Amino acid sequence: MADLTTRIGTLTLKNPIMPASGTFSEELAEVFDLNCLGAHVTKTITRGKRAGNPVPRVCEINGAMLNSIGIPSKGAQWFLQNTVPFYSDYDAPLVVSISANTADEFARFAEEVSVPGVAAIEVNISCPNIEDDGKAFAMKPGATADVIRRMRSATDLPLWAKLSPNTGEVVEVAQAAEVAGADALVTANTMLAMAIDSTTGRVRLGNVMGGLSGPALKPITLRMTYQCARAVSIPVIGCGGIATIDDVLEYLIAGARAVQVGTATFISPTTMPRLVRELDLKLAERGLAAVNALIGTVDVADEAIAIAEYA
Amino acid sequence: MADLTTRIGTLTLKNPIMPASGTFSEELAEVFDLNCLGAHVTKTITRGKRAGNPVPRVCEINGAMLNSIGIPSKGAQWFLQNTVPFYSDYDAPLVVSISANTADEFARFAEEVSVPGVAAIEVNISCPNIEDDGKAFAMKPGATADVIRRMRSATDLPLWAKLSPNTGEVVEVAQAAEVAGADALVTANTMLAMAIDSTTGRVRLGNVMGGLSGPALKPITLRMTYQCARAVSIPVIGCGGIATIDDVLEYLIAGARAVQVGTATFISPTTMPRLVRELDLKLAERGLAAVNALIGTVDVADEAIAIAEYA
Amino acid sequence: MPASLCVIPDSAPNTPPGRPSIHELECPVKAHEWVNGQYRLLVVSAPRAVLDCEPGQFFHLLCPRTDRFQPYLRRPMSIYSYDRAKGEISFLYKVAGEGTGALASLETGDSLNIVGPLGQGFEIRPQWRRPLLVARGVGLATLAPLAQECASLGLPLIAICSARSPDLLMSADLFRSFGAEVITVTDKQGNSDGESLAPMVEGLIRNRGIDAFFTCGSARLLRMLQEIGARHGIGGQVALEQNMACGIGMCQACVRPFRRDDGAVNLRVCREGPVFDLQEVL
Amino acid sequence: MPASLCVIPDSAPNTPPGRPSIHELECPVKAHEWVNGQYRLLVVSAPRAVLDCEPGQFFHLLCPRTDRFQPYLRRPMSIYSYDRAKGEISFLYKVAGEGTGALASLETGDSLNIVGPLGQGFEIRPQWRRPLLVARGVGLATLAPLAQECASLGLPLIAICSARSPDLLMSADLFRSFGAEVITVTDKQGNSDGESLAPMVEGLIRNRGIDAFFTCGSARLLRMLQEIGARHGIGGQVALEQNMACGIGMCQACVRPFRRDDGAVNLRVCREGPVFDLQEVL
Ligand SMILES: Cc1cc2nc3c(=O)[nH]c(=O)nc-3n(C[C@H](O)[C@H](O)[C@H](O)COP(=O)(O)OP(=O)(O)OC[C@H]3O[C@@H](n4cnc5c(N)ncnc54)[C@H](O)[C@@H]3O)c2cc1C
Ligand SMILES: Cc1cc2nc3c(=O)[nH]c(=O)nc-3n(C[C@H](O)[C@H](O)[C@H](O)COP(=O)(O)OP(=O)(O)OC[C@H]3O[C@@H](n4cnc5c(N)ncnc54)[C@H](O)[C@@H]3O)c2cc1C
Ligand SMILES: Cc1cc2nc3c(=O)[nH]c(=O)nc-3n(C[C@H](O)[C@H](O)[C@H](O)COP(=O)(O)O)c2cc1C
Ligand SMILES: Cc1cc2nc3c(=O)[nH]c(=O)nc-3n(C[C@H](O)[C@H](O)[C@H](O)COP(=O)(O)O)c2cc1C
Ligand code: FES
Ligand code: FES
Repeated sequence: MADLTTRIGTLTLKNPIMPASGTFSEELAEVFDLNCLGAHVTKTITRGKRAGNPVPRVCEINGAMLNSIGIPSKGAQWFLQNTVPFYSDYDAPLVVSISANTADEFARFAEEVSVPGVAAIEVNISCPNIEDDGKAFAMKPGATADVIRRMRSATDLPLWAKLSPNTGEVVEVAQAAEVAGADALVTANTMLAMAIDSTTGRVRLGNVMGGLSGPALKPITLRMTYQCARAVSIPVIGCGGIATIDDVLEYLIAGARAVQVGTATFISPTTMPRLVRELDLKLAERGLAAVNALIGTVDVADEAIAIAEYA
Repeated sequence: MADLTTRIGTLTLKNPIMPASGTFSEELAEVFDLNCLGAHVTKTITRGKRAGNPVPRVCEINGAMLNSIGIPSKGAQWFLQNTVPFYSDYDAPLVVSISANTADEFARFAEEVSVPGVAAIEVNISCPNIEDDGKAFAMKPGATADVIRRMRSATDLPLWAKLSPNTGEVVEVAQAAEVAGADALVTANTMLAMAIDSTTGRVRLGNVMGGLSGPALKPITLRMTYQCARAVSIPVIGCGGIATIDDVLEYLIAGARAVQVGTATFISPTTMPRLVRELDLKLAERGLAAVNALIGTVDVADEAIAIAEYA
Repeated sequence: MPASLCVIPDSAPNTPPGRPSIHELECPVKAHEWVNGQYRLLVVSAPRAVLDCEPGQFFHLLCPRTDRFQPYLRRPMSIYSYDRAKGEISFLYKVAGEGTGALASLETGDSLNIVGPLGQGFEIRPQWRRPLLVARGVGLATLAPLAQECASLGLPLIAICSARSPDLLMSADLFRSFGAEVITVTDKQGNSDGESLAPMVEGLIRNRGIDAFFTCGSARLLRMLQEIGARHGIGGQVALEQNMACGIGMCQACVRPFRRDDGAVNLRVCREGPVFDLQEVL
Repeated sequence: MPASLCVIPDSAPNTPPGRPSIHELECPVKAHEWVNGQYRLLVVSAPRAVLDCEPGQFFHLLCPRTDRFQPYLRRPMSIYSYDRAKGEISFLYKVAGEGTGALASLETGDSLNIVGPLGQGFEIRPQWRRPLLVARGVGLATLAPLAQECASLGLPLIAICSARSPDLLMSADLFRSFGAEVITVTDKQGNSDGESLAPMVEGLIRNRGIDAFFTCGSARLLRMLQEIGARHGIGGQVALEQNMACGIGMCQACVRPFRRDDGAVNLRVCREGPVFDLQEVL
């Protein structure tokens, strides 16, 4: 058994596999023992109750998924009274993903969810559904820094900033989050996209636009993970299109210290425990004693760019 | 036979199907008669000679393609002496895609290629390979406006600004291009992405990062097309992942006045003539007399967002 | 949809950690046949664990990818029948699009990945002694195991089976084999519309003492039964459909609005459903 | 790669508009068999138009998508043999990854979409009277039709066939059937390395008057033949490989650097190649 532990700031995870926000909930405990995961990440919650977006909320397109679920939320009270107790039966750390409309609200909400049983806060500044035309805090370094800075002074819990692939300033946003006090980055949320039914002419999501996830997203978020891991010194958690053990390895090699599995859990609810098992096997196969030995080992040296050998 | 003509500013195209820059060249004349196309769009050229990027220049990933070809170019002279005469045998208008390092160079180069036989200039301000970390003029409204404005005063030819999906300011960039004098927009170029070989740990492109194209790009660029078509009054030309007639219809419905076919031509070199044929059939099938009747007809009304019927 | 709708009801999952009740399994295909020009019957071998299921529940099927069809998400399919002795479960499905098109390519001996059983099945309340089943199209598949359940409970059963045309009335015979009295109506014969059916249902209430409705497959029939039920104080249940992603309750894709004491509430068809109280459907 | 490399040579396409010479076609699979544990022989029916091809040219194959393999780009494959009388063309390929894995699922009667013929084939210059073919691995497929061509030109032919192990020497018999004298070497037998082969080639030059080299399949053998050829003033050709996208010359994916009068130049393997002058390869 290889050493699968990975450190995300002050937290040590027993393995680098965890769910992505919005693709995981208590119900998955009916499929497998949730204790096998490196961490538990909740669906993004807001302070008050929210209904979410109109249906249809999902569609599939070319081997990928679009969603415009929005952030339906049962609010802070429900979270504190039901979600926290539920996950306290497990030793995997609980990460609560939160969203708010202003930096101030983010800070106040962070304070409210900083309770025993919550190990870290994932700051969803990247949900493309919540604001007009996909604009979110994570689009701009300034807005990102603002949110993180205020939250930093409102809670002692580790803050994970969830970035967006929709910005043209990934590296600047990542650095702004680091400077403002984020303990880790998650790269990344969904990419703003759209689908139309060519027969009816109708948009295929109730909210018109929605977020692209699944394998089609991987080349984009893997690139972001690589860019961010080079640009900051806080841990980066890779997310986007992870379904196979090769995907996990690629993110680790690109520099991620852990990964989040999203849509793949919809396709196969047993994906995460399978990945934990396969990661162990792969490390053994390669004679590596620890997952750490893989992280950030990407080879961009001249060998890679030489003329392809053809022997 | 339906009326397939479409107007892009002062140009009337005999049909809305044309190639995307970099996925088309004289050699395709050996597969089919290039006269069947709405326009001919060249690979981006630079003024001087350029070698392009190291190999491997392409790889495939999850049903999509990554490329880091770069802009290998035989320079302005070769274009004027060989490319222009070659295409002058055809009546489809020739669109030359150009790139340069500064707004000034763009303007001077535009002047140089404004010769008889060239019908329009596509301004490639969006190639993610040419500059560091995918930064390009089309990332920012200001830089975009600057390039287009200077070119506008250097040539009378129609200017098509090719936008990038890598910016978080799509709409602002589109509007800046319009205000600065662009005659049309092309949405869009490739998305910056990356692939790693999980076995060797090597990057799979010589240039480390490259552009994502093919079906996986469609939901993103279709969204951009929709956003831009609503935000500007100049024509928008859709581009990204088009391979089937349904793809063409979706872009037209989203508001595109024409479309460009890129990677699909690699998968099936006869894609474009097939799409022209099928477009005619589809219009007939729907009792539409002209392609114009489809453009911008996207239905985002309440019917689409009502509860899904289940009868 | 009003923003005041609370998204999911305040219910926690009902299985304690450590006792998985939802399974992801590879199941060999035992048989796969065309029932008519549109519907296919798919029978797979399944272990006992997933056969602890109920009429009205469903499985989430991973359709294969073929050269022609490239489905991505799973497809929900009602249990058409299950047989614990034979260790098999079957689905009756309409070949509709990408996913079911791909499903149709499965051959005996191929493997099908299924997740389930999922959702809440039908509940035949003790006071319901004379149920009427009203099924249309795909609903004929969903209500089939309920007919069997009624039979095993010794309840006299009347089923109205509706379809576009007579050849699409595929499970009418199955209903009959469970002792149901079957009334078939079709668009082709012109007797499947509300105006024809409402008097028929009223008649059955009057003459045959119908005291519960179970329906699936038509919004139109649902509205009609809601209306008649409300007037006569007759309760019942309906199996609903909605586009799904996870099928397990995680993603909130499959919500629909329902009437509850405190107003409207969004419920997940995959989790709180697919079977709901007839009158709660908005 | 130095930035001064000019990307593509100043050559215009050589077919006038209106006379397509590259075809995209659906071809029925006539036969598809394992030749050994790694290689398969795929025979398809093809119309006369595409049979106007030459040894060394290739086709670009659209591999089917299966539940397991989802290739996207086409895969280049040398012509292994073509028969105008029978109207067929065949490919000998190694099952390597995604694309060839998917290709291997084709069954007789299935359809394969091919694009071609593509690229420049071998040219047997008049002064080349005693050619030596040196093939390794996949190169055995590429050189097979050249052996046939030599036979039809009445040229005496010697072929060195190299492979990892004896069972992978699949086209040695085919070479023999064209009258070639075949020398087989394998890694397993320990006689396939440069140190063993160089003296052998030198001997063949001395004793058998070899005056041209044709090679494919190994960078190591290419370097050896370049060196020996340069020393003895012996010319020749090599068929190269490179990752491709379009296969037609449009995308510039498949470039490699070559020595030309004015320095180094990037040439497209799919267009100016895949067959190149032995000494021009950098
Ligand atoms: C709980 C439940 C039970 C069902 N039981 C059956 C059954 O026993 N027999 C049967 O024939 N059909 C049944 N359906 C409907 C079946 O799921 C759809 O026909 C099927 O998903 C269509 O997939 P497709 O890819 O072939 O069609 P497409 O139209 O290509 O599907 C596109 C997308 O829409 C979704 N979708 C399309 N129609 C429906 C629908 N009616 N409900 C939910 N999602 C839909 C698909 O899942 C897919 O994600 C059931 C649906 C639900 C929700
Ligand atoms: C002109 C030419 C002729 C060829 N003729 C033959 C032949 O007759 N028989 C044979 O077995 N093989 C031949 N090859 C090699 C063959 O194309 C590759 O083995 C095949 O593309 C591998 O695809 P894959 O998906 O199975 O492997 P993967 O490794 O999964 O391929 C991944 C990607 O790399 C590309 N690739 C991998 N290996 C090569 C290679 N050697 N050359 C070019 N691209 C490659 C693939 O096309 C694909 O895009 C030829 C290659 C070229 C360029
Ligand atoms: C249905 C759905 C709901 C999601 N909800 C949230 C959310 O509430 N908060 C969030 O930060 N990300 C949310 N995401 C994004 C995922 O956490 C993840 O970043 C994204 O899906 C990419 O990963 P994947 O390709 O593995 O799914 C959601 C994704 C999906 C598909
Ligand atoms: C191999 C390759 C080369 C390209 N070269 C250029 C280029 O030179 N200039 C440009 O503006 N776009 C270039 N593009 C982008 C395409 O024009 C197009 O915008 C993109 O591929 C999306 O369309 P598609 O999905 O249909 O390929 C290139 C794309 C590919 C795949
Ligand atoms: S389908 Fe995911 S909650 Fe119902
Ligand atoms: S593969 Fe496109 S130019 Fe050779």
